[in-house]
Amino acid sequence: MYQIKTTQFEGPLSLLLELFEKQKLDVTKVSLAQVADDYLAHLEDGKNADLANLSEFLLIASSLLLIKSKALLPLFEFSEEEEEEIKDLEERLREYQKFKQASERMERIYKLERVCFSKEPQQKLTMEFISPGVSKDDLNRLFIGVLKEIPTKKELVQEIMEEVISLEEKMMHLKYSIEKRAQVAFTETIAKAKDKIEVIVTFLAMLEMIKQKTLVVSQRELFGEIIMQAKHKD
Amino acid sequence: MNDKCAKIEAILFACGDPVDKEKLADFLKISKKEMEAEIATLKEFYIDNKNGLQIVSKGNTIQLVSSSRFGKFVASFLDKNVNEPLTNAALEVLSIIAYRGPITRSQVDYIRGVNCSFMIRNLAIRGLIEKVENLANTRSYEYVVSYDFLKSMGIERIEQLADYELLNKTEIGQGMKDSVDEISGNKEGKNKEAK
Amino acid sequence: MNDKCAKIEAILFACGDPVDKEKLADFLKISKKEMEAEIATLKEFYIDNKNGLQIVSKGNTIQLVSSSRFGKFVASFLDKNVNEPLTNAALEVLSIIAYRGPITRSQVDYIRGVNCSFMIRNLAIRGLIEKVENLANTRSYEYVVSYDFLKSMGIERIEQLADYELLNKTEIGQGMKDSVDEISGNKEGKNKEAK
Repeated sequence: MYQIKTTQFEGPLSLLLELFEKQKLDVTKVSLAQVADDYLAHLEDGKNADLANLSEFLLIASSLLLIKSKALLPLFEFSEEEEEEIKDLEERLREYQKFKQASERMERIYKLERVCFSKEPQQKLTMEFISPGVSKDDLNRLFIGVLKEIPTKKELVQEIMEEVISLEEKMMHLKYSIEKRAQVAFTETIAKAKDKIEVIVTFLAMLEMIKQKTLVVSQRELFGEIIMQAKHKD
Repeated sequence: MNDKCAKIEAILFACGDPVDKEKLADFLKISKKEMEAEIATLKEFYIDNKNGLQIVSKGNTIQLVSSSRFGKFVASFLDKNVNEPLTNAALEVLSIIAYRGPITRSQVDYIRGVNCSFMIRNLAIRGLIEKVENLANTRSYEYVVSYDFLKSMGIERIEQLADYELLNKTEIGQGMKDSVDEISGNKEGKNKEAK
Repeated sequence: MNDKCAKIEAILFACGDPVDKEKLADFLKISKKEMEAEIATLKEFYIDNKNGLQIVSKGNTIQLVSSSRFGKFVASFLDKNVNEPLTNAALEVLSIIAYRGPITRSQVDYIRGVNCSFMIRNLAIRGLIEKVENLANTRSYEYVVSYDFLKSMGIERIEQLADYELLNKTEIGQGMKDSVDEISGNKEGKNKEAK
């Protein structure tokens, strides 16, 4: 099975693109539906749930889920906004693909080491002393300014890692809820969600628990409320 | 070689660093257009005579450098390590900045679908890209590739990259700005809560 | 220009300083006699083509320099451009070297997050900073501010800079490194914290 490298640099687009390339598919709406399963499988895999870029992975997962639902339900119509979202994903993938290919070409040239050198400064070039006209205080202010510009560890970590919502955590949460009460509606579990990403994680957690057979769901009508119940092993 | 070309050659040689074309034109008391013509003549001279030198240009500046034909040869004489390996991720970021620069960090992030701040910082420290002021928004920066990038690729100007025209154009239009805002908006929201 | 001449031109250009003829001949795998012939050819080439460059021989060395015909002309261009006021970025680099010197070039790059070799060179040309041997690594240099610069600010010793003790010791850059480590593999730590 394909493995995502769990470095911060491998994003959802590169994963999707690799899936396309593996199946020798062009980037189209139809083929997006074909790779959606593989993509989601990677996300549901617990190993990948704490990727640094989980939120980016999940945003794209939501578009893929949308496309998949269309493939499963022929009568389902996309809204204008949804159409836009899918079109956007296709465009981004094609765009990223172009740069990925360009970077491969670039690497080949880079490795040729056809390097141009500039002239080393002549040793004699040292000129007479020219005062820069800065005072002691100026210099102090300048250096303090430099220190302030250095990103702190906290800022950098926050920027890169963001707050990772782990799938595992969400599953624990769901398990707790359904054990306490006989039935829980999906909309209740996401009532306090901070953003779209958390909704998606909750949904993925639910899917995962269905797969693990620890939970069953029922839905009376299309787009109706999803009711979750614990599945007890007898 | 005509007198103007020889003067340009002498100045470029003595400076070593990139020289502003306009300053050079002013100093030589010629128009911008004439300046371009002289530069073209000098470039041709080097090619026709198979010299060991060439001219690299970027923005409003030009620099005299050794010919890329002798890259490995000169490197070995100087005992210098050149073109240290780059990871695929670094190469991707570099190619985005090369073809699309000047470009903001969030635009690079958007194209790659991941946060690229570390990569960008590393490339800047290695001197392959540089920060320039964002004309549209003075509080943020944009990135472009550097002279060192052009020299390490052995090209005379950025437009010589394969398919430059094609890749330089943005096809993703409106969707882009909105989603970038959405992503950064989310981040801010999270940061606030984390505090 | 023949290939050997072009190679000699490229090497002399990239070195800038005088180059030992014997070393060059060895490198090109040619005899001393052939070497002299090639040098003569290159000299002639510059004369015949009225280039802006020329070759100067001194003892066993040769050096590529700008043509003496343009001596004053080139000097006046350099004067005009070297005397330009320092950019704010260059002054920042100067403050880093003042408070943290002796410091290597790559440490300066790291603190500023961009490659600073160009600025460091510029500061050295103006006599504001000086190279000193790096005791830890003999292959690289460290930089300190010059005595002339200290005097221009009205002080005698580096310790007389405002808040010197504090600013010389403040831990910097370490945070960066830690976070790089954390992101490049130490994810377990993060998970533990989350639990």
